[in-house]
Amino acid sequence: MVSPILLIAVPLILAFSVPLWGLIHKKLEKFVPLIAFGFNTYLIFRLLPFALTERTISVVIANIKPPFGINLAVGPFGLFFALIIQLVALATAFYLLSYDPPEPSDKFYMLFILLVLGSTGMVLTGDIFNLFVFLEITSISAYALTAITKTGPAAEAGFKYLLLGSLGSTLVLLGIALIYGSLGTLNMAHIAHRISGMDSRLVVAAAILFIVGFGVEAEMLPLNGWVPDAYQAAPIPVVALLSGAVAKAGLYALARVLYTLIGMPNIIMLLLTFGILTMFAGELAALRQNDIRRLLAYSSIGQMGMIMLAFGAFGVNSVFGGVLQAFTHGITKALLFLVLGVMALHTGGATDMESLRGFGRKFPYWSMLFAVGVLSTLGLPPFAGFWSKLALIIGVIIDGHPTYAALALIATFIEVFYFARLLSVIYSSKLSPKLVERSIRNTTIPLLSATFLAAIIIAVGLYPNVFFDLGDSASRALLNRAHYIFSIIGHYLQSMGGV
Amino acid sequence: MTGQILWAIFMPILVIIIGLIYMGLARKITARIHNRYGPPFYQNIIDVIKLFSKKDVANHGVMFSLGPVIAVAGMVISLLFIPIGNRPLLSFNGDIIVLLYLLVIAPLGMALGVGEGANPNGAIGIARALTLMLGYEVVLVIAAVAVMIHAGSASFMEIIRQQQGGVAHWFIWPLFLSALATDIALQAILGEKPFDQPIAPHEIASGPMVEYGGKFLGMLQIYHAIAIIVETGIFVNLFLGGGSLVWWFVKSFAVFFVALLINAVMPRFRIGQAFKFYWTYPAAIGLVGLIIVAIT
Amino acid sequence: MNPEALGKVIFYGSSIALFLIGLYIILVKRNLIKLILGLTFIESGVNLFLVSIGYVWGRTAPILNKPELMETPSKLAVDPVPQALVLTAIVIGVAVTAMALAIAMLIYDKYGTLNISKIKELKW
Amino acid sequence: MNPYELLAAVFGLGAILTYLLGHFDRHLKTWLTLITLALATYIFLHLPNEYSLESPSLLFGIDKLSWLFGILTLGLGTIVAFALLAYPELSPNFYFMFILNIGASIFLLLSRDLVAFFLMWELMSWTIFAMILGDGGAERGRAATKYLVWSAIGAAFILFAFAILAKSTNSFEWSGIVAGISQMPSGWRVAAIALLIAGFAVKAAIMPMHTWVPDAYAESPHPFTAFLSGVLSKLGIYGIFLAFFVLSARFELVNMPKIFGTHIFGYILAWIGALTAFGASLIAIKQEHAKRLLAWSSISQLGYILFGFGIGSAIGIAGALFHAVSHALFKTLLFLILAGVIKRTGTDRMAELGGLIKKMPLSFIFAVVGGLALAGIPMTIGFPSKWLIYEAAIHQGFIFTTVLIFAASTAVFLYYYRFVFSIFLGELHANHQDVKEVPFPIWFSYILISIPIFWLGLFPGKAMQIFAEIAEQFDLPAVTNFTATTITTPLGSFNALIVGLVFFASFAFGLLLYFIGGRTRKVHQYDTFLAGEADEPVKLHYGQRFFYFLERELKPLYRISVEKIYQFVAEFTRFVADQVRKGFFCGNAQAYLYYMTIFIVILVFAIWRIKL
Repeated sequence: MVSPILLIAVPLILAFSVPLWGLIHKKLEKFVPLIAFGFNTYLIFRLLPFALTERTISVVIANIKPPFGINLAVGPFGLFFALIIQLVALATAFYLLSYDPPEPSDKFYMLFILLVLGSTGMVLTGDIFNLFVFLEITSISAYALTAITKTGPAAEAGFKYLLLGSLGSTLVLLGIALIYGSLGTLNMAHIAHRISGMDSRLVVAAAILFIVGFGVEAEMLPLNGWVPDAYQAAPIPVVALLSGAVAKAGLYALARVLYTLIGMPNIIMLLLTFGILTMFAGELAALRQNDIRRLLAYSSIGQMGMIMLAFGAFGVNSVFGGVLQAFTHGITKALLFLVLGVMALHTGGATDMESLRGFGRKFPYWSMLFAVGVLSTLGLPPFAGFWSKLALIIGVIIDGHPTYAALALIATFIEVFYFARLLSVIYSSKLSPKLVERSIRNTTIPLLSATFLAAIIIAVGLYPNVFFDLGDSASRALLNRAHYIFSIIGHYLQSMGGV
Repeated sequence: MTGQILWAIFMPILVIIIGLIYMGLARKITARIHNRYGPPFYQNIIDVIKLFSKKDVANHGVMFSLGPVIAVAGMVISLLFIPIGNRPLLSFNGDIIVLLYLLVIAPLGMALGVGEGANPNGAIGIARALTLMLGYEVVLVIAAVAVMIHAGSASFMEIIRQQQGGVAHWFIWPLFLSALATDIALQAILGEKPFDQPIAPHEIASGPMVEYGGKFLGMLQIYHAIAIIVETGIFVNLFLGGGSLVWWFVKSFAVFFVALLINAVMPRFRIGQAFKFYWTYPAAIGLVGLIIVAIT
Repeated sequence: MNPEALGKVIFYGSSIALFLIGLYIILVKRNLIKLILGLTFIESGVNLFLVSIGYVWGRTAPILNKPELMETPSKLAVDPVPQALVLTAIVIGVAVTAMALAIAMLIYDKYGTLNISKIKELKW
Repeated sequence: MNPYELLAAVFGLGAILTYLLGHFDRHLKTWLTLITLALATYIFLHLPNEYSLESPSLLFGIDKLSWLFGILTLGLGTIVAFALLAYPELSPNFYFMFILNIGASIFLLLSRDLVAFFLMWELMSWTIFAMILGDGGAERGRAATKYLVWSAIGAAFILFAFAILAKSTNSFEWSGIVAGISQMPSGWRVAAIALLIAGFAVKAAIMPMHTWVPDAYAESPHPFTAFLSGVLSKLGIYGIFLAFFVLSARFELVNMPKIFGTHIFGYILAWIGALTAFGASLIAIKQEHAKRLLAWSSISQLGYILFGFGIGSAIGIAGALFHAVSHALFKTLLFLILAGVIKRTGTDRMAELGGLIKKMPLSFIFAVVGGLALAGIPMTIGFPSKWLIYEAAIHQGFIFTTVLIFAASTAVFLYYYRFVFSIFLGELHANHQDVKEVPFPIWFSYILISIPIFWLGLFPGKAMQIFAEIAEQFDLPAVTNFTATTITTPLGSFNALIVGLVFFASFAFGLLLYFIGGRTRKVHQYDTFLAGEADEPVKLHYGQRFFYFLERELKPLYRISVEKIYQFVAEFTRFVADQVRKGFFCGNAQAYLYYMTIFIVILVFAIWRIKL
């Protein structure tokens, strides 16, 4: 088996080598993310067969076995999220080839790689403090990337994001402090093993701090004020990553912490309520939104709420639906944003509905890609979104929460409404005067990258088997807490004499 | 079998003649009520012969000429499905509901013909007729459903059979309200005042008939003659127990006579009022009758 | 009250105080710089808390420069992990603060104000 | 290769090839569509009984009911596709969606488990959206949006019910659900069936889920509207049949109170159906656009079918299925005729048409044929189906609903006459002096549809045989007392062939009278009798507000509108949406910090509340 450490190490080295590449030739810089993520994707695909086995292995760093030292806990659940992040990152990195990066470009690419690296680290680490460090790597690069265009709105969005994000991660640190203070360990499996012996008030306090801290990244309801602003002001590739990587990593952390570390069903089920509220807030806010970027941001909030709902139902069926939905949402939103980026090239940067009216008449292939994304988001076949939404709703009902499933379905009516309106605007026969015949840049590369994402969506929609298997083992792995503990620190527990 | 076929050929001619005589009598009776002298009772037969012998009739097109043909054909086929004087011809092959639908063929054919005539008066007449139809058909159906439920059958022969054995067995007694409602509906079906809005000579120049002259008008007269017999005949069969040939026509004329009396003394409703009238009072009467039947 | 408990009270008390001061600042003050200061306060509070968890009264720093320490470190030295954590956290905090200040400068450049309630170009 | 896979491959490849090659030649795409459909029909007729796909585990199979609806879909789909030969201007996208839509419909009918059913249902639903959206005017966008939202609502109901069924019976296969449903708690069972029916009612255009229909029909591509109304609405009916008879009738909804021998569930359905039929036909009367008129007429006729299902007796089921078939045929025909008229004149506003009988006699003849079937005149397929429903209703004692249904079918005459008069009769509009007859593909498709309309109208027994087999297959009561031409019910009997023959005899009698009379003289259309009011011919087409006096009287009824409730809900949602958007995402970063603080407090309280 290839070592999963390379997933973090190689991009890290490449990230800081970007300026060196730039010294050789300025144009070489933009290939670095592609190399890094291409390599990572290759690694992930090498690791995928392993993800189907439901086993979690610990990858020991510096030869100190867990629970001591720092380790990676590579399990099906983490790998599934790593897969989402890598696919989005790869498509986005490819998209970057024809993208004019904001200056300084070397910093842009470096931060870009660091962002993906941080989120990959978050989903692979087995150490809670490392989780915090990777969270900070992710979020600091995200703040910087949001504000990197140095315009007023970008700075504003970056600052909002920073304010909420850094406060959130400080709370995470506080939670870690509480746990370490009581248990004296930072290894997640070890914490999970011993948490039942901890003062339950402190556990609850830690749980609250984690929910709030990771909730910021996972776009949970009252903590998501930054989302629409950041999505609106950040450069398009960054936005694709915000929804495809950062939000997913935050969600992973939330699920991992609540399911594996805390493991209290009542606290997990709070996610049902927050999920529904997040969903309604996102969909309602999107209903009357005219700027498509903001609209997609709100829709992203809604979708994340739906996934949270699935994670809150605390059952293997609903979590199965949740991870599938996380996958399709990541890929689909990335596709939508990448296509939207190209659309904006044809309107001089405007992304409001009126400027894009009739885009479909002039650019049928681009709008087809966009429509694929929209239809997949709406959960329509033969796209990936159909299977995930179906699995999610049925899963939540089978796991005993029909009321929440009904509420989620009601929220999707709103979603259908604004997306249908969006499609009818894009396919309108009236043309917006802002539309230009040819974009200022060649769009072949974005086209390939968007086609890549759309192809994933359609392929998964037509042939969902592998997807189901991956989601199945991922959801089982998440719920099988004892197995996780045993596979990481089993040898240690055996040596201590108690299992 | 041969007898039936002969009767099938002879009966429509008989009915046409009797119907025309009914129309002549109607003119006479109305005139007497109005204190006029009136034409002789055979006047309408003469009129039809006259109309058929007219040369050079204005023709607006194929559908225009087919209209009266279908009208007559539709009425004849309805006639064949009604047992007249205990002589069922085709009644075994269709029941009341079939008849209700066969009855529509004639007006529909005529309406299509009138349409091609392209005279707005004709179209308005048809629109009025259809509106009126929406009004009275509901009443008629309420009554007919009551009869069908009471008799447990939709077949005319079965309904007549159950009414055999004297006046006391007639359905008009147990189903008095339904019979009353049907009779009110009959006023419009026959096109008598106060429900003659589709014709309304003073407003829309005889409405549907406005473009038709000569033999077309003659055919429409024949159509009307058969219609009177068919429509009163339905009432006779449903409520008055059918009867032998002579009795059947006597009963049918009695029904027609009642309609004539009302016609002679009434002005004309506005079409909207007529429609509203049917959907309120007769419908209510019929519904009460229907509920009584359904409960008992 | 023995000095150990008193020490804990002082450490925990001041970390909570720092946290609450920071919270007060970020909720009440409008100036971006002050908000950043508030964030720093909160961070310092959390860091202090983290460090005080690992501190054991009367023990020495976990630097193994003396023979007796080498033999039984767990008896004489404080827990080294929180200190390592705090070091990392402080570095991260510095990075965040630097980033925040940079963005605040940018905002002042573009908007001409540091009042957070006036920086609302992106909304709805 | 398994025939099922082959069928899927034919549809898939057909759609893609049509899309790709459709860009090269204007007519190629239609021919490719026709070839695809012909191949599909051939395979469909030779399908084996069962087929299961391993993973995703989907189960398919064919039975008599799917066969019936499948034949309708493929047959009418092919006919509509043939008419499409006259519409080379439609984009390849449309053809792509059209083939996909038919494919999804066929596999929907073939599906034997919930996932496959829902998959095909959704595919079928959104391809309709794509076709309505089509070339995208503002109105089309609005109609398509409305359609998609309603379709999502329906799909949500269906999905929810499916999930409940799957959870309770632990099976995703129809057979497993049918076997396990009797063990379900009765509350959930009734809820699931009610939800399913409500969900399917959206596609079947049953009130109060009908509001998308007039808009969607009015805005969809004209030949496609025929398919949408004729066939796709029947898929909703198919779903209702499954939900109501296959799932619920098996255990007779055991403990439900009965009214007139029908359990209350059926009684409610019958009332909904009757009110739909009645209300929609009254609304159809006052439409000014022919497409909307036919759309409301469709809603009304679909109400009949639901009414028949609600009666639930052998005659009722047979009548409802018969009416599904006959409505599919005649409404496809009428919409195709309208499509031809719009193609030649460019409008469906009835006041602007008129007198087209002179220019398009063939269209007129078939409009009459379709109208006769719509009105239910004997000799056409429309009569036996309606007749069976009436007989069933009276026999079961559904007295009030019967009256409503009769009123609805009387209203058919009103709006049908208005349709045919305003378009084909009356005066020819000056703009339409040079209008030509519709092109060959369109009028040939009229003929193709008219054949079964008359054939089954004269020999209803042929269809009754199929319905009896369907009833037998699902253990439902079946009508067995019929021959090829005669149907007998406890109330009465009806011999279709005799009626037809006698009509021709009577018609001969009428013609005889015609020939007895003198010669006729062809006159110009303006040569009309105007009571001396005008010196020269007045051009006047009585086309607008045809039944205005009736509308005036019906105003109190028209005021009852479920749409008002929906509009209120929409307004309210918009209001809340704005509040959320402007109130919550207010743009002030400090407010977000407040939210976070409050959130922590709420969390503390929430966790305090729940017992750990």
